[in-house]
Amino acid sequence: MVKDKVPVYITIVVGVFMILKFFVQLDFIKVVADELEQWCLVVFALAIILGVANILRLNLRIVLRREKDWPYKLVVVVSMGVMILVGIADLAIHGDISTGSGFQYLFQYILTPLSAAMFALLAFYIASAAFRAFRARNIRAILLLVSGALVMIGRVPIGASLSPIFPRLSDWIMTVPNAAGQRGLIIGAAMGMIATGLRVIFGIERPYLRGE
Amino acid sequence: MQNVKLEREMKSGGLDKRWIFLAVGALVLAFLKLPLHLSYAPNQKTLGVYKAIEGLPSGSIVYLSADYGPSSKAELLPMHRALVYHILNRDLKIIASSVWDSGPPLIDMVFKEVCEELKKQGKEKKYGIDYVNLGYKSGQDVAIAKIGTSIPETFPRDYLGTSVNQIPLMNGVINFSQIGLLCNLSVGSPGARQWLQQVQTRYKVRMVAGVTAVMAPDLYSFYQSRQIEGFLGGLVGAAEYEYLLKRPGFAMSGMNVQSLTHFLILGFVLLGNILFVSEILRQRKAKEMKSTST
Amino acid sequence: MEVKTMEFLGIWIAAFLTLAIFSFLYKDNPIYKFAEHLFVGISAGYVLIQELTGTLIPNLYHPLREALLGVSPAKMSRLGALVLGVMILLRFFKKTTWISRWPLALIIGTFAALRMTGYTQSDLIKQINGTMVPLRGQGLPFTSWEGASVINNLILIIGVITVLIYFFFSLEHKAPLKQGALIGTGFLMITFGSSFGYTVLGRVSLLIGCVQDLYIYAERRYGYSSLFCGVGIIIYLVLWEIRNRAKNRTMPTSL
Amino acid sequence: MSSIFNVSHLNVFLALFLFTALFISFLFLSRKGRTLYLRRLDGVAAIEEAVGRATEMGRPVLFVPGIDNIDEIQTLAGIAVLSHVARTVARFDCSLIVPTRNAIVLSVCEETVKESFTAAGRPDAYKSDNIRYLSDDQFAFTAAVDGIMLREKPATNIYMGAFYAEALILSETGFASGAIQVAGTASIAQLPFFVAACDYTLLAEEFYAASAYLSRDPKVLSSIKASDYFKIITIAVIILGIVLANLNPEAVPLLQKLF
Repeated sequence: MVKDKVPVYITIVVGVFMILKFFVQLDFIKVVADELEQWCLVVFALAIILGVANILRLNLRIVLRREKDWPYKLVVVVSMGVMILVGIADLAIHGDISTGSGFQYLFQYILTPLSAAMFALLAFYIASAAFRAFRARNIRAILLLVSGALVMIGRVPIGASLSPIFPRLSDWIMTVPNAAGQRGLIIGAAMGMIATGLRVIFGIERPYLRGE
Repeated sequence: MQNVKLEREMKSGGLDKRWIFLAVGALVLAFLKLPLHLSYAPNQKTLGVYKAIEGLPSGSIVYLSADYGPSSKAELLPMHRALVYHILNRDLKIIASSVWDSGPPLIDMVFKEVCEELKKQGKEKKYGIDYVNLGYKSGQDVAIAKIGTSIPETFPRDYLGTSVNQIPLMNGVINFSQIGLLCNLSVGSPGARQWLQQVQTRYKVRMVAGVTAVMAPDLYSFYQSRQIEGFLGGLVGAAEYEYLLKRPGFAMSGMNVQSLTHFLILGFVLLGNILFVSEILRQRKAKEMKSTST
Repeated sequence: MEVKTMEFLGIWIAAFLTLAIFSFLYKDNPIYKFAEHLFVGISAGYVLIQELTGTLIPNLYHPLREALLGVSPAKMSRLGALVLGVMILLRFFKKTTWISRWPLALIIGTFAALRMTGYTQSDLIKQINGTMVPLRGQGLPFTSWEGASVINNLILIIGVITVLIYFFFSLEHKAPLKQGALIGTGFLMITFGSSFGYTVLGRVSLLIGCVQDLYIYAERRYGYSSLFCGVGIIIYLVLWEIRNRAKNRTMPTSL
Repeated sequence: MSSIFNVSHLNVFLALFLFTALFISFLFLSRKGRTLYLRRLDGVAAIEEAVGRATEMGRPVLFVPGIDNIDEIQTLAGIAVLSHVARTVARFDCSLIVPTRNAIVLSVCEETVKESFTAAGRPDAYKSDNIRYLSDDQFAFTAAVDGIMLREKPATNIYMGAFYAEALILSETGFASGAIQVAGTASIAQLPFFVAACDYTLLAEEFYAASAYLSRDPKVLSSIKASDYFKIITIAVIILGIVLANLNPEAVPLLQKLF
């Protein structure tokens, strides 16, 4: 009962209440809903911290048991610890983690280049996929590749330098057929979202009961 | 041992991928500084952003939500800089925040750079009066909806920990009725779509956006339905905006090699398909030969 | 002067880490693995501090403090957030995981409601409304590259409707549904094509951004950092390969 | 009245009300024993065919349930397809490799595959080694899946779930290795890569419908039917709006007000 019924009731009550807030203008509803939203922000933040704690636990276990690749896991644990300590020290000394702090320094010179480079790898992968996988194997794929190529040429300044027709054509593709297709997908996805929302609020879909 | 075997297979499956990697890397490295003068034709979407900011009465407040992180800084940082420059240079004010944890340091960085640039031009901008960084808020869609109902309740304190009651710029700002324009920079979810859903449509706020190229095709439909007045799509959008501001930056300087790399990739697609078709033809021929011989 | 030294050091670290990630393009290697794990650790620590300063201190700690000090007693209601917050932290232990379902139910209920109303208003009604475009009228050109025109509006309407027909599952696709769905597929493919073109654009830009940074790092004032780091990493990879080959040779072939 | 009810949101209320009504009526119909019909999807048939090919070649089937967590609806939809695939695999006596990126997804996949094998009468054929946790890191996971494709040479690769930037890397390696590939995802930005490199792709809503069709859960089916009929209403409203707008151009601002 407490384990699986109560959460379902909470979802239903909160869900209906938040929908009511959208339609009904009553001070009482607004005040309560506002406070509930604040609670959500806090719970959300703590849930993310929970995720961090799990990463720590997972890696620490591997280090302690000296499992495969443990020195790397040690890197995770140590760097996480350093980042947290620096952040807390900044808060204690400066009262913030803004410009000029050690936290900002680590963000700027370690986190930034690492994540930027990690995503830059995609440029290489897309090039190799272009050569090895983008095949005009049927009419669908031909249509896809041709419109993709037109957008690729027309959307960069060299297209405009070659001929004014390229930017116009690519822009037409984007604003007319692309917008139409996107809109079909957007409307469809909205219906999917409403359906999922209904299943959640009716207590049919209960994702929070998983992950025992 | 397995590795050696694996490599052999990688090679036997046609060209070793790494030659392609090398070609791309070499092209970008070699031609980044290529002095090529290309012509720009900013499209209506880019112009829409420019006009929206130009049209605001002096002293209006722009709400800038920088919902991105360093992973996409290559695309969004140039437009972030250009937009902040444009807004502050026009004597408008900025309230900035982020629903991505990696946003606030980038907001700080851009404010610092742009303010130095403006100072050199004789325009001094002050924190708390002309601009403010409210920092990060967790909660994704909920945070955005909450910002819609009340900005000071969502952000009782700014990124520096100062209570918003003590910040002159935040004086009298309660919700989006006091905001002239919502400007969103985003890479995904939560981002422009969520701002449209929770704030723009609900409170009928004027909105523009700067998004990564991957997100851009999505927004055309919202542009057509006039929910969004304009948007910058990817590095090209940023370059067009720099061109409009006559303030060349990283985006414009990257455009030459961007164009060249597109042609390289198109070349790869073409070559791959030529090989593909010839392989099909060869197989068909082989089959015909077989069937005639039997 | 000290700041300068710190900046110099920072640039060297950034140059090394950028190239360390790129070394993955050759193959998975210890330098890449180090950088990758550093990334995981630093970003986890980073997130924790941002949650703390961004949400927990201003939206939980300060309101509760004000309530306790009697400045604004109404904020005592924030205790509820604290209780739910503790409940969600109990997810960390296997035995108490079920307790975390309560706060999760709150989040899921709120999200479902916000998304339902938000999607309906912005992605459904506004989009349907945007499709009700005129096909005649003063000032509406017959054709145009950009903006509304008779042809463009007609294409928009046909596109939206046929894509919706394509995603209609309750009836077998027979004429005229079949033709409608076929046109819908065409629109979808052009849409995916544009998305494809834009994705290429975006990914290439990401690389250009990194290379621009590397060029800056390679400047004289930063001691040509990216050049030295690049050469260093290449030398390391060569030595690493040689050692690996030697190891492989000494291994019995039956492996 | 108007002060209590937010009149400017009346249209949202009507839309949600209508959708809910449709949903409840289909739930009701299915409770009464009416079977809810969905048309055949070619992509689903393609899955069966692809598994058959792997059997003929005596090589395994690779199934990637996306890379997102269990709370993502696409992951759940992917796992629903997995249970069907696992049953087919068990029947054909073929082997099935499922790489996962997340510990919870791993345990759910294990349960799902085990159940399907048992349901097909082949509990002995279930190998827990083949349901694998590879890495939490996106690119490390991708590299490991690439390794599986090159080393264990699956004849069929099935991608069903939420995918991000790794989609193109996976489908490229799979294509180069010569496997038959079937994909299904609602991650729109990744669909172009799947369409270009896979033999069959379930696009966006098709993917959800396929999983609902396979899971045959009447509650999920009802919601699909509800959105299907809502689509008809949408199309009708659009056409009506266009007709009105063209008969009387002055009606356009009025329509815009209404919506």
